Amino acid sequence: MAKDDITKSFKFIGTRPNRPDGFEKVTGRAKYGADISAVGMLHGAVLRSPYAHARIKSINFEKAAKLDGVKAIITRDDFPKDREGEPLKLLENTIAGEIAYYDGHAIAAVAATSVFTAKEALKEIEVEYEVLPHVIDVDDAMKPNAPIVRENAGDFSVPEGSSPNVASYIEFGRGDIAIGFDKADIVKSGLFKTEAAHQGYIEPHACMAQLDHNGQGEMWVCTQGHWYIRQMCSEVLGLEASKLCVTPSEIGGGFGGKTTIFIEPLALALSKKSGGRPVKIVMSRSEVLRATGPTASASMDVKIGMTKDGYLTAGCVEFRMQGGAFGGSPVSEALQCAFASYNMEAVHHIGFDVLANRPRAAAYRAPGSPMAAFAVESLIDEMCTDLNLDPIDVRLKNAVAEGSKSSYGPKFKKIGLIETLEATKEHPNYSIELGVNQGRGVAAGYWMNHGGETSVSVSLAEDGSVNVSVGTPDIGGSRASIALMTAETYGIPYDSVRVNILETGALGFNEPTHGSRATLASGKAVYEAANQTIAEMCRRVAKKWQIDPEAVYWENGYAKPAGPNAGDFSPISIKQIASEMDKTGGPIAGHHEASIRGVGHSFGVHIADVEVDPETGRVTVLRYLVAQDAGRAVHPSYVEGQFQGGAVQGIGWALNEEYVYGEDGCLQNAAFLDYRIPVASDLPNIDTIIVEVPNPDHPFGVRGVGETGIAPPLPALANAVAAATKIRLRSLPMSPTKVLKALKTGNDGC
Amino acid sequence: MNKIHVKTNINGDQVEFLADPRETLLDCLRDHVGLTGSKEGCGTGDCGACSCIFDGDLVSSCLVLGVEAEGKSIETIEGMAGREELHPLQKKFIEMAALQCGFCTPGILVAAKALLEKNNNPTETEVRYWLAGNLCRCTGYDKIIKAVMETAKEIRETA
Amino acid sequence: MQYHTPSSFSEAVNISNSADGLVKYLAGGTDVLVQLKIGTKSPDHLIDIKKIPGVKEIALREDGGWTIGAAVSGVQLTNHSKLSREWPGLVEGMELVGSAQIQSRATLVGNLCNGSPAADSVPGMITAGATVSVVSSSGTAEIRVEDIPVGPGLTNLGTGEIITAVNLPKRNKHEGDAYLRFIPRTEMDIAVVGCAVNLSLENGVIRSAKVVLGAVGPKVEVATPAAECLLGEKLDEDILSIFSDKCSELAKPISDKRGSEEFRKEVIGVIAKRAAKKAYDRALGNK
Amino acid sequence: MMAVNVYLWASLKKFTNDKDILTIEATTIGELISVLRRDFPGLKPFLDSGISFAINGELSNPNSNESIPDEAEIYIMQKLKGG
Repeated sequence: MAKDDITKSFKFIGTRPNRPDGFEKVTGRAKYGADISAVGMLHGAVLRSPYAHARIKSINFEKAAKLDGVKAIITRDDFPKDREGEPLKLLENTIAGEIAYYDGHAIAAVAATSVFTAKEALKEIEVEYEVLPHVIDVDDAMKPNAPIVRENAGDFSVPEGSSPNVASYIEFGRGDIAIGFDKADIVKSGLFKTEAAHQGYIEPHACMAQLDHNGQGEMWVCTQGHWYIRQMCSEVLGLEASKLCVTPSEIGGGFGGKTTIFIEPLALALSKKSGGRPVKIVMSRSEVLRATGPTASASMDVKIGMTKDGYLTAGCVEFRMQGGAFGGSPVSEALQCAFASYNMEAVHHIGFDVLANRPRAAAYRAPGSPMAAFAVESLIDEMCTDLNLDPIDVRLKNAVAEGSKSSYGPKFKKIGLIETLEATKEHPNYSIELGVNQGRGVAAGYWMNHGGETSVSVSLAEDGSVNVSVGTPDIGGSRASIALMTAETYGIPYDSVRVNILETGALGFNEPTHGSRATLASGKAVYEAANQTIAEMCRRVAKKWQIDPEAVYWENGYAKPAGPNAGDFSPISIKQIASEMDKTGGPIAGHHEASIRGVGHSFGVHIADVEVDPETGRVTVLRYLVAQDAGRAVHPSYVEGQFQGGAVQGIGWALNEEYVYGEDGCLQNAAFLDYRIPVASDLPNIDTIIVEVPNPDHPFGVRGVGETGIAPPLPALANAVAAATKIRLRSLPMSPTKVLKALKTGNDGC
Repeated sequence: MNKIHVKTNINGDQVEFLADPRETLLDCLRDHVGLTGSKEGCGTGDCGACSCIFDGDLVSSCLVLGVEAEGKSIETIEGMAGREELHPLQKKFIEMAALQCGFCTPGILVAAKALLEKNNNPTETEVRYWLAGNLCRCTGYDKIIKAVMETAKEIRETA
Repeated sequence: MQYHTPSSFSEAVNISNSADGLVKYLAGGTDVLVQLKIGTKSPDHLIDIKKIPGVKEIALREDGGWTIGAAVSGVQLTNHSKLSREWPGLVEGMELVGSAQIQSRATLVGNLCNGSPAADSVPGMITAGATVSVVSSSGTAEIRVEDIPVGPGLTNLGTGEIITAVNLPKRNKHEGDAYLRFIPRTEMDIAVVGCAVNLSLENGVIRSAKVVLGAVGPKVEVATPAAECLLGEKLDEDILSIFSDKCSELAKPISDKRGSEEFRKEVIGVIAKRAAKKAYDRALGNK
Repeated sequence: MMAVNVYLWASLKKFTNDKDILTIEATTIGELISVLRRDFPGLKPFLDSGISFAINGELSNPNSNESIPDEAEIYIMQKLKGG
């Protein structure tokens, strides 16, 4: 990779042009998941379990099938019986077999000529249940004699004698913990808890599917990754992958929650059973909350040693995370993030992935990192307070840098935590004086970021404009960042680039827009593909000039002779090359397919100022600052947008969002009315600092910015509340009920 | 279920459709009139993604029945831009990156327009409270609020 | 479901009395449509009263009081400057119901008929001494607002009985009301607790008081013993503290997803105290 | 053939004769995985469960054709999920 690219000044990268898809999105023209219809289309609806745990003794849909307009009814019997491993878990979570494992678990589905008929049919389906004992809380699930969620669910990693609800176990570390704690002047420990939070995208899941008896089908779906949808649906239904073509709609938010399947196999199966008619399923908000997402709930023990001048000597954590009935909590990621910001000689991590009668956890922005940050950064803050040390200084003393061995092993390459800490320390927010009942909290956060499988193509149009085709859905402005990188590579105007997001049939496999990878990975691949076309254009110009291809170089949209020795030729523009393309050898296109390497780790530091009403326990966020290393901000506005959006999701998780279950194990707040995501009036402006320590392994220095921002708010707010009230809350959310109780009793919430 | 014939005016056009009385105005706009710019995020009036102007009032079209539209006039996101030019709010939202996924955007634009027509000099707090019924999960609201404030300023300056 | 648009209340009563199955009235629809959507109540007949003349009018009666039509929206109330000046507590209670979008549609009568103990506009109506006009096949009656709710989701109204309007008494000098509620967010939540206070003063001394607590019992509760603490007082900190404790003592809340019993008991006192202060300031004529 | 150090989660020690650092002779990731499978059959479910590699600090999906640089430091971790 040409490193001088990183240090050179850019023409387009770092500017803030209008996004290419802005027009469609402000005029209502953009088509999202539920916005498509087809001739002869049926409407699907899903019957869901009203119990947290129940054996399905019988399903009788005779009456429902007789309703006028009902065209197909499916149950688990309509799916292959021979699935195993992950495909079986996907299938089980899509539609229950013998047992319903959570409130909202799909039992059957109907396709009918109208939504009303489909819903009426659901009421006519008779299901006989035998209610089984359930368990919701992660610590309860690990108690002896807890109800067993699924028999023999533990994998190879689970130590003998563990609770039957432990699905997997992980342990790693280095150094001698005992010696580390001996070196410390203070050692503190604590139990920390977080509740499950939902991704909360405003667009409910929606898809329209069509599948013929010969196994050929099509699907239109709102997803972060349509190849994942294709792969998972094929595996679950036993289809040949290439016979299923999946087109992504515009996507109304995902945050990790739209990287897997829920209703999609049901729509395909309904279509097949109704003779190949297209079937559309749109989830209701309550279905979204009951049966998709959320992330895990966590119970976490942390112990940390610190010298009196603020050096961390040792740390150990035991995280227990509940990821629903099929496992899959992000406990290993949480452990990797726990101490990743700090140089520590001795660290030890233990993690349990625990089953409970809840929906299967889906990825949620930096999965696991927010919980880990809450536990570790809260405890470090307590120690800073005890030792009367500045929390940013302490973090600076321990911060990892290039060459540091990460807490989970591998060495870091060039990273920007120190620069980020320094930037926050200098920001005016850090020195504004606070009033009565107000407090300030600081916290750091980390996400490793991801490259992943990527396939793109770039083609030259006949007028010299450029078409870029990628497979990563644009969830927050990636068309703009990819167009900027393309324009930069060619030296052509930003407006001369069109970025298309293609269906599964048109490109090689692409991982979803997840892991903060779209700009990093698609951008890197587009850079490679564009350079192929530039090389080809130089070859064609060399032929024209009858000189060596190496004697032609590319600059600012022109092929030019490399120097006086190459000959005296006038530069030829991309426009001219394109206009002659049909006579010089045909179309010019480039492709790049790879598992993208060169991921840049991203660190963030947040500062929160809050005021706590001592009489009601309400926490008001007064000021908020996000600083994060972006590597290179390709389109700074959308980088800021990622910082701000992540921060506000974290603020919601910290203050009011939670899954509330009744004694019966059913979710009580499956609506936006009571699943309280922040509204505009809850928030101040979210100030941002984009720190740019370029990623040396990316042509433009990009690191990926999407995820890190959700981790620091949880501890930053807990630290701010502690500063305001002198009371430490170790359990989220810090709802007024919990805060007031803590103020009255000193109870930390755990 | 007997359908009811509804004659109404949408974005200046006379429109007729047959509505099942259980269908919401949102259902009718999307399924009978083909205007899918108004979105359903919750169906229970909690998210604002379906915001429309109904006889001059800002409403959640998921909380209005389609049959109530008889004889009324309705403005949706599709009617916001002029023939040649976007509405100043639409322009500003693009310029200031006040959208990420774009799903809540139509509802927020319709709601913000209703505010600015009533008050072209709102405080930031007024904008935040007015838009409290429009959930956005991507942006943290920051750029949305700034874009509305900036548009209001522009409208005042050109007025 | 059949949809009806009667042009008079007597027609509405007739439709209701001759209909089979569940009958619901539609004004703002902000509760009815939600129930329809989530399937908790599926009416067989929906009677839209908005085509009835006068239902969207706010009228000043000859006796100096107000009559507010059954389909008057929150926005109409807020925009009515004279009414807002006279009954700020009642109007702010209505204004707290939902978003700007909801305000265009939601009505006082709808909020009352939904029967929720957490209804934001109901405490203010009760402290104002409001009544509702109810028509039925046997004629018209005037019923105190506090006599309408009987329990969560339940009212005293029968199928053929329809509220046509809310009536407010004449406002006198040196009177003031206020409504405050507590919610975890700043908007878009159902009240965890709510309290309305209406006071009338004579030389700064409280001569009459009415206090109503919301969301701390099966229905909104008139807190007479709390109101009595205020009589003959000038509302200093000591009295506020006694008043606050009294409200907490009177509250009989439950624990649910929106708040614990303990929290509600504590915070109703805080909110009541703040509401009383605000009402007192208003009665004094302070802004 | 060259020997490289392979670091594993400590909880996998029960499959590797109580060692969490293994010295393996391999020139590609594919060879490395084959050797692990051959010498430590207990690791099979782990290797099949979806893993990723950090080769000299660079994280990536497994690529069996990838050459292992001299004296590389290799960590095998669970495959990353991202939001």
